[in-house]
Amino acid sequence: MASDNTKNILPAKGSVVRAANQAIEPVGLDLKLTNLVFGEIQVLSDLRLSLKPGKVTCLLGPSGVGKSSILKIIAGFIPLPAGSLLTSNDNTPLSNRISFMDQKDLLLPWASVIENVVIGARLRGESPDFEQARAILTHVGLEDRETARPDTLSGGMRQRVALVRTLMDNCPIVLMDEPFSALDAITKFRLQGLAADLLREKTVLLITHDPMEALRLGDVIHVLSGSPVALSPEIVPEGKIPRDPADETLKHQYSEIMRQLALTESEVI
Amino acid sequence: MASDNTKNILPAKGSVVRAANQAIEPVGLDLKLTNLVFGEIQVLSDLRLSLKPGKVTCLLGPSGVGKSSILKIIAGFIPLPAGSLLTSNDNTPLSNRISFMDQKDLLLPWASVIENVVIGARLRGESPDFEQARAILTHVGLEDRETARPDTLSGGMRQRVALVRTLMDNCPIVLMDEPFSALDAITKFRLQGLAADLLREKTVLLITHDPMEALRLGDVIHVLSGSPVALSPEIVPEGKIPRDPADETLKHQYSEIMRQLALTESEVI
Amino acid sequence: ADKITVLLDWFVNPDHATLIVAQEKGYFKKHGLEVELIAPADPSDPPKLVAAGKADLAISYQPQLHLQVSEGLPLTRVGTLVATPLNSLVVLKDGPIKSLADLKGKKIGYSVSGVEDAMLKAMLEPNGVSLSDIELINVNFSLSPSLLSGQVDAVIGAFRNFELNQMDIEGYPGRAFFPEEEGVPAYDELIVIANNSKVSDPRYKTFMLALEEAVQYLVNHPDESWKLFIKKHKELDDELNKRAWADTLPRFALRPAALDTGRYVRFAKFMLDQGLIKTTVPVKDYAIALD
Amino acid sequence: MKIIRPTITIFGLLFLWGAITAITDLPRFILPSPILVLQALVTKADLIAGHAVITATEILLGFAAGLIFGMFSALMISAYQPVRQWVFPILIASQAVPVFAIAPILVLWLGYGIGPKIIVGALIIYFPVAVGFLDGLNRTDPAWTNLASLLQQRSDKSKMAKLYYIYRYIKIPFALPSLSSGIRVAAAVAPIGAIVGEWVGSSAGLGFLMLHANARIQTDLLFASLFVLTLMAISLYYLVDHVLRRLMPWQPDQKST
Amino acid sequence: MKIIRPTITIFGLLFLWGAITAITDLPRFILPSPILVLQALVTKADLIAGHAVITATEILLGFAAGLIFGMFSALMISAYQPVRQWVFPILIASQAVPVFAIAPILVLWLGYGIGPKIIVGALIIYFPVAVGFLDGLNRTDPAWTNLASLLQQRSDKSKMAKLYYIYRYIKIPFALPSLSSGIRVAAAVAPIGAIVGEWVGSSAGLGFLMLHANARIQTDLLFASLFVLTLMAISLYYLVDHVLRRLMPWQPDQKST
Ligand SMILES: Nc1ncnc2c1ncn2[C@@H]1O[C@H](COP(=O)(O)OP(=O)(O)OP(=O)(O)O)[C@@H](O)[C@H]1O
Ligand SMILES: Nc1ncnc2c1ncn2[C@@H]1O[C@H](COP(=O)(O)OP(=O)(O)OP(=O)(O)O)[C@@H](O)[C@H]1O
Ligand SMILES: [Mg+2]
Ligand SMILES: [Mg+2]
Repeated sequence: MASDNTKNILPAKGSVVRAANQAIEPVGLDLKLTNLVFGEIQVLSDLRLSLKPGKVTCLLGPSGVGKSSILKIIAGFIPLPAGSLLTSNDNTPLSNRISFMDQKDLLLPWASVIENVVIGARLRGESPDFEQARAILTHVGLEDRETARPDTLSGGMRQRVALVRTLMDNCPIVLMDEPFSALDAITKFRLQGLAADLLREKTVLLITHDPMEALRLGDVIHVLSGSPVALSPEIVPEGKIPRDPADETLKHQYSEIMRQLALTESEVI
Repeated sequence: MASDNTKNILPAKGSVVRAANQAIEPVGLDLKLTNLVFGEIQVLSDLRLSLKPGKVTCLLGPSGVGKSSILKIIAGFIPLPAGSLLTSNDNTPLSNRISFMDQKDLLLPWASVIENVVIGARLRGESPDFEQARAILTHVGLEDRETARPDTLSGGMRQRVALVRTLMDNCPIVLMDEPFSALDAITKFRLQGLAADLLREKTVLLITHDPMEALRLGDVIHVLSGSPVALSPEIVPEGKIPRDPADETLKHQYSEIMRQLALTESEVI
Repeated sequence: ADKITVLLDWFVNPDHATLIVAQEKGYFKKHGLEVELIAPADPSDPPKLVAAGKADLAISYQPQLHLQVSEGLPLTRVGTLVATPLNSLVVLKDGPIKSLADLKGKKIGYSVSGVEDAMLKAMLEPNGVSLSDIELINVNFSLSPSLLSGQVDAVIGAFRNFELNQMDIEGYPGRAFFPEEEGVPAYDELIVIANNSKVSDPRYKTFMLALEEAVQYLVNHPDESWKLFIKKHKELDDELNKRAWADTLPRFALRPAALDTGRYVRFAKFMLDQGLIKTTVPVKDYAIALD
Repeated sequence: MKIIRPTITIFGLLFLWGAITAITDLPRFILPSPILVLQALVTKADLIAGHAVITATEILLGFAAGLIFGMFSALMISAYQPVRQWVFPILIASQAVPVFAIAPILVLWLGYGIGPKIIVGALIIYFPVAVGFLDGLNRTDPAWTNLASLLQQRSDKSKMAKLYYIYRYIKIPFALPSLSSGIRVAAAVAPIGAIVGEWVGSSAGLGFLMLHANARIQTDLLFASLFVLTLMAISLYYLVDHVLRRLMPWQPDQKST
Repeated sequence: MKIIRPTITIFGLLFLWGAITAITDLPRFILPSPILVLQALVTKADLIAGHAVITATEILLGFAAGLIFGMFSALMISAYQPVRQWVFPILIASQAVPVFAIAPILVLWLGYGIGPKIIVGALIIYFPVAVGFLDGLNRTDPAWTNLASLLQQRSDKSKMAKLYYIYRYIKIPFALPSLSSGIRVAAAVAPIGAIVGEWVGSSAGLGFLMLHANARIQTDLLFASLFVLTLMAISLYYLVDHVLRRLMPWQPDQKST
C-alpha cells in the first residue's frame, strides 16, 4: 500500500531530480580496513566490505562491534586509518555523493520540523523543495507537525523527521544507522516500504539490529561478529524488495543471521 | 542461561536489599487520565491504566500516540492534568518508590560509565555499591568499560549503561521507555532475561515497540491506539517470564497486538 | 572668525574666570576669534596634545612646564592666568598637626602631578622631616575627602582657594601651609602654553589681548562676572564656587601676557636642585611674552 | 509582576541606605542620605537629564559597536583558527590597558567628540561578547558539523559560501545561548564603558558630572547621577535580556528574571 | 607549541607597535617606540618588578574573591528563585555603578591598603562569573533534573542535602562550560580592578607607577609598565584557560587557543 502511494508522492520537480539520478550509473564502493583503533581499544581489523552499485547492503552485528564506526569511516567522519582504502567502482571521489543518517537523530532544536527536513538545501544555498518535503512528511505521518519544534515530538517522530531529511538528500550513496529503531512494528513496516521505494537504484548501506528488517530490505546481508571481529559471508535473500519477512523461504536466512550474531555474544555474557 | 547467572550477580549486600524489598508487599497503581493536552494538540483523553502489583505491564502503541507521556505523568514529570487521578493500591504516596528509564539514555557526559551507573546513590548521598554496579555491568557486557566516558560508547552501549543505572535503583515501581531499542537481537534477548530476573516482584510498566518483547516479558499487555486513542483490553500471555516468543501458543496474542497496533496506522498513512 | 581650541587643565572652575569672561563677554569674538574651551579629564593630557599639534593652546602649570620641557615636549608659555601659587599643604585646623615638623611619621595624600615630592622635600627638610619620614599616598581627586575621613593626615596639591573653602563648608576647617612661604620659589600656577612651532601665530597675540580685557572687566565688575560665569555653568552655582571665586579674584594675572623671566629661572634651578630635571635651558626657549 | 519585584527591591535598598546613613551618621561627603540625594535629583533634574541623554547615547552606540565588533571577531576567529592564535592575545591585552594611558592617543586620532567614548565603551563590551560567542561557536557538537559538511558537499557554491551557510544554519544558532550570556554581561558593564570613555576628555555626560561632583564633594549630586546611571544600566540589561529570551524560545531556561 | 605562538604574537605586537610609531609619527610623548620602551624596561627593571609584584598580588586576590563570590551568588540565585527576583537587580546595579565612582568612596572607608583594590577587582570580576554560571545552571536539561529528583526521592536526607547533591552531581557539571566562559572574561578584565584601585588611591603598584610616569611625561616608563601589566593579563588568561580546559575534557571544544 505504501509502495503504491510513493509513486505520486514526489511532485514534478522531485521526479526530475530522481530521473536525473537514475540516468547516471549507480556507484559501487569498496572499503578495505586495516585496523581501527580508538585509544587502546582495538575495534576492527582486516576487514573488507563492498557495496554493490544500486543495491541495499544490510549490516548487522552485536552492539558495540563497530558498525557505526564503519559507516562513519565511509562518510569521512572518522579519518581513514593508515593503509586502509576506500574506493568507488567508477574511480571518482565519493565525497559529494553520500547521504548519512546518524544513529542519533541530530535534529536542530531551534528549527521547525520542515526546516530540519530542508536543512540540506539551506546548507547548499539552494531554495528548498518544500513541496517534496511536505509530500514525504505526509508519508511518514507528520503532515500536521510541520511547524512543531523537535522538543515537542515523541522519540519516534524525531526519528521519522531525521529519516525524511535523509530521504530529501537524494544522493547515489545512502548510509543509514538504525533508521527505524524507535518506531513501532507497524509504522516501521510502512516506512521500510517507503524507504525501499525512494532508495531504489541507490547504493545503500543500512545498519540494523533487526534481522527481519535486513531480510525485508537487503539485497545483500552481512553480519559483523565473532572474535576477532570478522564480516560474515554474504547472505543473499531472494525476491523483490520490500519482501515479506514472514515468507517461509526466508526462514533459513533468518537462522543464519541469528547464528552469526550469536558468534560473539556467547563469549561476552 | 542469563537467568541462571543472575542468581549470583548480586553480591551479599545487594541481596539483602532485594530481600528487604520482597518482604514489603508490591505496590499496585491506578491512573485515571481525563485529558492530556500539549498546546493545541489533544494527545490522550479518558484513559484508565492499572498496574498490577508485582507484575510487568507492557504498553505498545504507534509512534507519537502518547506512551512516553503516560510514563512521564506517572513519574511526575508532567503534572497530572486537572481531574486526573493517580493512586496506589496501598494509598500511600508513590513519589519515593519509582525508578524511571527514559527513552533517551540521559548519560552524564562528564562521568565515567561506573559513575553514571551509581549516580542514584551519589544523589542520595549514599556510598555507592560499586560491587553490585560492576556485577550488573559485567552482565550487560560492559565490564571493561567502567572508566570510559559516554561519548566513547556505541549507541547500544549507552543504552545498556542507562539500563544498568535503572536496575541499580531498585525501587518497587519501575517505568521503562523502550529500554532495549538500540540493541541487536541477541543482546536484547539476553538483557530481557536479565531484566526479567532483576525486576521480579516489582511493578513494572514497560513501553516497547516490539510485540515479541512484550510477549516475552509482559504479564499484561496493553496497546494504545485507535482514533480517538484508547487503551486495548488486557492481553494476558501465559507461561513463566521470560517466555520464548517463538512459542506457538503466543501466536494468537501476537496477531492480536498487531491488529490493535494497526488500528490507528491505517488511518494515518 | 579664526578658530582656536583651548584645552583647559581641568573641569571649568573659578580659576578659569578670565577665559570664561572673555568668552561670555564677547572679547574673543570682538577680536575675531572663535574659541572653543575643552575640559580634559586628566591634567597631564593637554600639554601632550598641544605638543602633538592637536590643539592650539592649553592651560597648564608652571612647575609641570619645566618637567615637560625637560622631557623634550616642544612647549612654550605664552601667557599667565593665575600669577601666584594656589597649591598648598593642608591639614585639619583642629587636628594634631600644628607645624610642618609634626608631619614626621604621618601620611600625606596627593594628587599625582609629578612635582609634589620635590615641593614636600623643600618644605619639610628645613623642619627636620625628610621624605623617608612620611608616607606618601596617591589619593587622586579625593584630596579633601581623604583628609576629612582621616585616611591621611595632610594633603598636598590642595588649592587654597578651593579645598580650604570646601573643608570649611563641610564643617572641618583646614589650615594651609603655603609652599612659597616654606622654601619653594614662587611661581605662576596657571599658564597658557602653545606649541613651539606656532608661537608666532598672530592669533595668539589677539588671544592674549582679549584675556587682558577680560581680566580687567573681572576685577572691575566681580559680581557681574560671577553672573556671567554661572549663566554658562549652572552646575557651579553653589556656595563653594562663590567663595572660591572671591578668593581667586586677587590672584589673577592682571597682565596675562607679561613674563617675569626671573621666576622661571629661579624655579628651573629649584627643579634642577631637586633632581626633577637634568639640565636647564634658556628661559626664552620655553617662555615668552608675545609682543 | 516583572516590574513590581525589582521596584520593591529598589525601595528596600533605598530604605537600607537611609537606615545606614541615619544610624552610622557617616559624614555627608562619604555617604549622603537618600533624602539629600532625592533632593539633588529633583532640584538638579534638568542638569542631570541633559548629561544623562549624552551618556545614554554613548552607551547605546558603544554597546552597538562592541556587539558588532565582538561578534564579528568571534566569527573570524572561529572560522579561521590561525586568527585566534595570533590575534587573541592582543584582544586580551586590550582589556588590561587603563584608559589614561591611551587617552591621548585616542584624542589625537579621534578628537574630543563622542568618538573616543564609543571606542572605550566598545572595548569593554567587546570582550564578553567575543568570548561568549567564540566559546559557543567552538562547542558546536562535531556530529552536527560533520553532517552539515556532508550535506554541503555536493553544492557547487564557493568555499566561502559554504562556510557562510554552516555558520548561518548550524553554528550560530548553536552558539546563541553562550553568546547571550556574553551579551548580558556586556549590557551590564556597558555603562562603565561610557563613563570611562568620558574620562577621555569630555565636558558632558553623567561621568563628567560625577567626576565634577566628586572633586567638589557634591556627594548628593554624585549619588543622584549614579542613581540615574544605575537605572539606565538596569533598563538596558532587562531590555537586552528580554530580547535575547525572545530570540531563543527553545532554550531550557526555566527561570524568569 | 602553545608557548611559541603567543610569544610570536607578542613580538608581532611589538612589531605592529613599532610600525605604528614609525608610520603615523605619533610623538614619543604620546606613543614611544618599542625600542625606547624596551630600554626603559631594562634600565628600570627593578623598579617595575617591585611594583608589578604588588599589582599581581592585588589581581590574584581580587580574582579569587570575585570568583568565589560570583560562583556563590550564582548558586544562591539558582537554588532560591526568590533571591533572583529580589537580589538580581541589585547585582546588575552594582555593575552599572562604575567602579570609578565607588572606588573613591571605598577608599575613604577602607583606607589606602590592599583592601579596596581587592574589592574593586572582585566587583569587576564578579559579574561575568555570576552571569556565566547562573546561565549555565539554569540551562540544565530539565529531563536530567527531573530524573535526578526522582532518583533522590527515596533518600531520607534533608532538603538542603538533596539540593546539594543535585548541584554537586548534575547542575554544576552541566554549567561548567558556561561558567568557564565567564571566568575567561573575568580573567581578562581582572587587571582593570587593580589598576582602578591604585588609581583612586595607592602608594605602590603598576597603576601607581603609570600614574606617576604619566604625570612626569615619562612615557617610556608608562608604556613599559603597561607592557608588563598586559603580559600579566595575558598570562593570567592563558593560565585560567588551561586550567579550565583540563577540568572539562568532555567538552567538544576542538580548537586550542
Ligand atoms: N513537551 C511537549 N510539547 C508539545 N507536545 C508534546 C510534548 N511532549 C509530547 N508531545 C506530543 O505528545 C504526543 C505524544 O508524545 P509521546 O512522546 O508520549 O509519544 P510516544 O507514544 O512515546 O511516541 P514514540 O513511540 O514515538 O516515543 C506527540 O504528539 C508529541 O508531539
Ligand atoms: N570516539 C570514540 N572514542 C573511543 N572509542 C570509541 C569511539 N567511537 C566508538 N568507539 C568504540 O568503538 C566501538 C565500536 O563502536 P560503534 O559505535 O561503531 O559500535 P556499533 O557497532 O555501532 O554499536 P551499536 O550497535 O551499539 O550502535 C565501541 O567499543 C566503542 O566504544
Ligand atoms: Mg551504532
Ligand atoms: Mg516515546
